[in-house]
Amino acid sequence: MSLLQVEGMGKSYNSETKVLKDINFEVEAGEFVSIIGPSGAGKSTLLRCINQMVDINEGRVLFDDSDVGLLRKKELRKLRTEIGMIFQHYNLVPRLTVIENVLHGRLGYKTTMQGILGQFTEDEKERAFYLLQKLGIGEHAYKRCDQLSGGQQQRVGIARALIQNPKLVLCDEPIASLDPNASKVIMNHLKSVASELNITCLVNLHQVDVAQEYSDRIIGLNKGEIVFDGPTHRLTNERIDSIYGTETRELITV
Amino acid sequence: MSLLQVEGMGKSYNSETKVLKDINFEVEAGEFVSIIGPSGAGKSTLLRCINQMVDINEGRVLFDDSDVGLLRKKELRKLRTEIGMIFQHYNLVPRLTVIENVLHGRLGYKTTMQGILGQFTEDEKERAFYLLQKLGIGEHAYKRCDQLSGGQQQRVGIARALIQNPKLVLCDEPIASLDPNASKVIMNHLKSVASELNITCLVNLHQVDVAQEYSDRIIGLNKGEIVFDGPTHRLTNERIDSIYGTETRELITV
Amino acid sequence: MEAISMSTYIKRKRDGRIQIKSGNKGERVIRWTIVLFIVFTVMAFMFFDYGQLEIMSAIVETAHNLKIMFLQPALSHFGWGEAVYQVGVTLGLAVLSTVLGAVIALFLALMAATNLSKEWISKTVRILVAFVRAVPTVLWVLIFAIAAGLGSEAAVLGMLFHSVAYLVKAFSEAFEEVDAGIIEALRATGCSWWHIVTHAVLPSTFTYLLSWTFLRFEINFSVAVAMGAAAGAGGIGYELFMASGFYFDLGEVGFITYAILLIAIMLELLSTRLKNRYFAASAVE
Amino acid sequence: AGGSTKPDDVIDIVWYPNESGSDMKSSRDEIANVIEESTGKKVEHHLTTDYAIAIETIVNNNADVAFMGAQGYIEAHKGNEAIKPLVVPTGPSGTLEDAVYHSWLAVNADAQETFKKDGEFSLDTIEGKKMSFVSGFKVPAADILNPFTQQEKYADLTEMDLMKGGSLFSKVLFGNSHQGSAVNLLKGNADVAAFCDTCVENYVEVVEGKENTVGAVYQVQDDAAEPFDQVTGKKFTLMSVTPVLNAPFVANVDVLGQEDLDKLQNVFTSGEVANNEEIFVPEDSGKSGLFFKTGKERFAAVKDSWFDPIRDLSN
Amino acid sequence: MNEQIMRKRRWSATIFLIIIIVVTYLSTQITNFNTLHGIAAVPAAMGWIVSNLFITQESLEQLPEILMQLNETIFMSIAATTTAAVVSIFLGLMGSKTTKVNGLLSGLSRLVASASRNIPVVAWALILLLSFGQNSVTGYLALFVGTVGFLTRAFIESIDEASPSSVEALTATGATYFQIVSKAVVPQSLPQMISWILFMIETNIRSATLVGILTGTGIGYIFDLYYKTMDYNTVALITFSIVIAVIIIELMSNSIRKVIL
Ligand SMILES: Nc1ncnc2c1ncn2[C@@H]1O[C@H](COP(=O)(O)OP(=O)(O)OP(=O)(O)O)[C@@H](O)[C@H]1O
Ligand SMILES: Nc1ncnc2c1ncn2[C@@H]1O[C@H](COP(=O)(O)OP(=O)(O)OP(=O)(O)O)[C@@H](O)[C@H]1O
Ligand SMILES: [Mg+2]
Ligand SMILES: [Mg+2]
Ligand SMILES: O=P([O-])([O-])[O-]
Repeated sequence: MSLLQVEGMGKSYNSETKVLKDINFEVEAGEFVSIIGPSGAGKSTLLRCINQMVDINEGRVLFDDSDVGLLRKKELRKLRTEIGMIFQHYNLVPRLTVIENVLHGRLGYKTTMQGILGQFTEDEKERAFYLLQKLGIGEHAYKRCDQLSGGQQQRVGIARALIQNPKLVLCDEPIASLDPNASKVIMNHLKSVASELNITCLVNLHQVDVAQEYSDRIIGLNKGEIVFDGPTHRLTNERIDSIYGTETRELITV
Repeated sequence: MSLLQVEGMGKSYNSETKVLKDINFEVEAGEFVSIIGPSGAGKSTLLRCINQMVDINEGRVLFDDSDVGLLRKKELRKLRTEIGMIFQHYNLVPRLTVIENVLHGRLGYKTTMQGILGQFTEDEKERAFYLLQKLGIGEHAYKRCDQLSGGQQQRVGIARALIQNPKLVLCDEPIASLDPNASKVIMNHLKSVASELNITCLVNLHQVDVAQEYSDRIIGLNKGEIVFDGPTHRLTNERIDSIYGTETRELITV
Repeated sequence: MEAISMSTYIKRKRDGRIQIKSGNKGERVIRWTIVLFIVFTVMAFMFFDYGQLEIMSAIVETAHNLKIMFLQPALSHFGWGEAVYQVGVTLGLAVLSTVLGAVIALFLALMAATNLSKEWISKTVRILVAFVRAVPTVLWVLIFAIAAGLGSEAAVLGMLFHSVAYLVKAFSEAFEEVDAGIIEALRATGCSWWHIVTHAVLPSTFTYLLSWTFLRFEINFSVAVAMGAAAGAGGIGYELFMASGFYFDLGEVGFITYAILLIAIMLELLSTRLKNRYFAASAVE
Repeated sequence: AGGSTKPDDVIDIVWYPNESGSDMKSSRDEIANVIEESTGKKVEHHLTTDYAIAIETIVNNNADVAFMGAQGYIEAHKGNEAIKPLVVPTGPSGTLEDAVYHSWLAVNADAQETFKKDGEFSLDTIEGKKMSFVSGFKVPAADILNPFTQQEKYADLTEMDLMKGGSLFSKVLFGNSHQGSAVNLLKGNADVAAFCDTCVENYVEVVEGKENTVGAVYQVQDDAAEPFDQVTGKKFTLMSVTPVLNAPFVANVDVLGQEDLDKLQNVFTSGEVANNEEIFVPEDSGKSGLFFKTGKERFAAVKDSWFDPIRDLSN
Repeated sequence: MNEQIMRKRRWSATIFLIIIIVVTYLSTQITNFNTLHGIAAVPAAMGWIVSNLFITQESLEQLPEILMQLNETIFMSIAATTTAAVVSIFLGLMGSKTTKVNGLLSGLSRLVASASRNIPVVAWALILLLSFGQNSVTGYLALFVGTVGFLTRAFIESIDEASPSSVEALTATGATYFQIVSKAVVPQSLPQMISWILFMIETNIRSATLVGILTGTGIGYIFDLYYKTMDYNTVALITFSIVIAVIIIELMSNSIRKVIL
């Protein structure tokens, strides 16, 4: 059985335009899948529908065989602990330390009171340090997040997602705000996460070449519809054209 | 006689460090001169000393044979109308229209009252439109400046300087905030201004390659001293090293 | 001339002269607002009931009074100890209404912030707060003075009303400025609402909340003076009222004014110091 | 403080603005001593800037005892049956017979002729003048309204119209206290002022005519305390004198409790208090205080019905 | 070592909290604040308000008079604010870093602003009452003085915010001081300034009520009058009129702000 199944999913924010139309795909455990497509195609919306950050209008999403659309509040929180999320702008709390931000990933496992008082176990703290170490930013654990570079902040974001012990990580353009060097570091980390910890990764990307370099499989989205879905090597230049519209390729692959 | 003569100029903002030391050079009418040098070398200060935006401490600056250091308030305003200035951050008044910003260049020719009431002649306004047209932004004349892209704003800045009918234009890193495309447009405009209208240009630049491409002559500044002054073709790699310090060249010329 | 034929973009006014203003809505509104200000001001001066006021002699007398006040300040109806005590009372009133106000406002502001609350709750709180804010503080205090009786309780409650209304507005705006992405990120980890508030919203806005609260404390000090004078809430304001309204003792008015000025300026300096020292980072952000 | 209607171990006393000045401090403190000794409870003073607050405070069970005007007592009793008169200071006779003070309408002595018609003071002349009252609450309305409401022009004149000015008076000022009202007159801010004899007797002396009669001229003493120190030597004449029942101490039975009320009534009416020179200050001592001793003044207990004459007046 | 930083932070937070609690406790002592009574007073007061503060037919008869006085108060607030704004613009220009002429004038303008702001408006009202008497001008002046202080500070901030870079650019074209002010500084800070003026008008209407109580003018005077005669129905009507007026003005200012900022 696949880890994630999306069946006939449709989504619209307002009655006029449908942002997503009849989306169908499955993702196996441990896969590294990239989603590419022009701006406004619906990539971010697609990710947010999976962990129900926005409600879907049609079809359904099955995660680990349970229909996420039917979950009640508590179950939904439980589901979200199993799905990590990584953002373009890292979305860390800037005034808090790195370690505090990482531990936010454990809040989903806590009661309200435990969470408010910030009662984290020693195990959790050790695990947080272990992850920071592994991501190469252990030395910054007590720095405030706004004192870190973008690449370092994104690694904090990854640590926050990983400490959730997720089965799936959703990454919404994780490297769009980073310079080429930092991008490389982040993508390598994501890749090794996927293979070492056997965590499934679903990554929105703007850079076709990066997607091609790192992913097992690529999904191409255009105007809310899947126009390509297949292993990376089958993504030919013509297919890229069809995803982005003919003229634009040069610009994008630069 | 040269248009601009700088003789033994020295400048310090505080008693500890001298920002400029014994600067000597001359600029002929119609020349296009670039000043390059590392950050903090004193490039901006040098330009500001020429039109007395900051006072000089030693030596003197002769513009059109008059010593700018000796000018009284009114004469100084007169001098400044003859020297246009273009800034890295354009320094436009964001809430006003493009055409209003351009006309600010005429304020130096007005009495205080005329200026406050905004009494510009029809000739002046037509000239402003002519310049905007020439710089390719005539259609934006009635837009507010904060609605323009960086490259467009810089062209407004150029128009404001040109409407002064200056003999000399001082440009302080005019392209440092622009993308490569816009930079090219701006530099081309400056170059054509210099040649077509026979206006002298003195341009601070960070990009050595741009300086080499556009200028007749380059002045290299390091720690407040002139370490190179000669025609562009004589600026060898060794000389660039001596301006910026050895290690850094690779980074800079990228 | 070449320029004219080229410039298809030139707009002309009715008299054929070239227009340079954009003539957009904002500009027109600004112009009309200023015109209205002027018209209303002129009307106000025309409508004033000047009574039998003789401006010149009144000005001379004011100057004379100010001279006595500021050059011969003295205490005649109470001593230094009492003066310090009364200032203390006024400060106490300000502290109580500020601290209680901040605590209550914190909860209400969480309800009022559109990014943290349901729309109807937020709207209800906002309308309530707008109403409370519209009633002048002195009316609240006077109403409470009657309803709750004399004593600090009435004054504090009356001042509290306004403090809460003011701080709810300030706090909820601070909350709304919290990066939506941060809230989304925490929501995505499975956090509950209280987790988001305590781990993302409060840490991000804490210094703002503090500096707003301190600002309100400054305001409440002068409100407390006013309530002492106009609503019998006690403290240095009451002494000021007695000195000027009952004894007509200018020297004492002067002394009390100095005392108030001193405290107010100290508070202002303190708040600037606090801001620069501890909240500098927040300002940069 | 109160809030609930159960007796507690603090006795709150409310004072009118007139009695809130520091020159009455010794009297206030002495009264507190007397109360503390007899009941064993602590006393808290509440000074006010406002008549309405003082009245409402005791009405709403937020104070035990108040010293208020007769009119104020009537309002308070109307608002809350539990407000009972405690004692009233007597007149010089030592009985309730002359337990009155006088509400005056006064004008500056220099200007008195403008207020006379055919050689007699006439209220008709105050039309269009600048008037100073004590507060909106203390208007000698009945006295002033009577002569005017008979005229057609002023048939609908109400108490409120008097206070707002513009109708009968060109302007109305409020002194906030009797002292303030008198000073308004003496400083020339008002042409006519209403205030009472007992509240200003610390500061003025009669120089012409008989005390408390129309036409009597008073002069501010040279050593008068504030606020009269700015107007020393100034003179005013009385154009109307109306006797008013003396101001009572009143108590809220619900808050104070009947037991303490009885105790207070006993101690107040005792000879000890009558001879207490901080409370009944000997007139020639030059000191100021709540009450003056010119004869056998003392406190006497009164019943609610004693105030009926005033009730009749305002109806 | 890093653990220590965290611990230190927690410590200073605790100390901060303790200070607040101690100061609050001291305040309850010095002001004789009885917390229980305070809490009990709220429902009691609400009960009183509900049973006394309502508008009756009879009180509605006073409406024309109330509106007239309200009118006077609103006009007084506007006049005080706008005239104060004119003075504040000059003080603001002198006080701002971007446009200051010299340090002495700048310091002077900040001093004037600080003194007039920090002496509470009641103090001004009481002081002016002594010589100007019970008169609209007294109220006007009291509001004027306080407003000058506040607006000067606000204007200094608005002018400081206006970017100094365009001032530099205009200086480089040879423009004079007043040309620079009118062409570079005013256009950038005017919307902010108008927003502050609107804010101050609202605030002043509320303060005018207070000042009116003390100086016997406008809506505050008439409020005081009915309050003192314990005519609570009319008091309710007056309060309600003030609320409506303030809310209307607030809504108007907000919509103006929305367009110009
Ligand atoms: N919260 C929202 N409310 C209304 N419309 C939205 C919302 N979020 C996104 N949209 C619209 O949905 C469409 C798809 O947006 P989405 O952010 O999913 O695109 P995207 O592929 O992620 O684009 P980008 O590459 O720019 O991030 C866009 O037209 C966008 O305007
Ligand atoms: N207004 C000032 N007051 C004091 N020191 C200044 C001032 N402006 C510049 N300096 C100092 O003078 C030195 C030279 O500055 P300048 O801005 O001229 O350098 P630059 O070559 O233009 O550098 P950059 O490339 O970064 O613009 C620097 O050390 C700077 O810190
Ligand atoms: Mg997106
Ligand atoms: Mg520079
Ligand atoms: O004390 P009075 O009741 O006369 O004001």
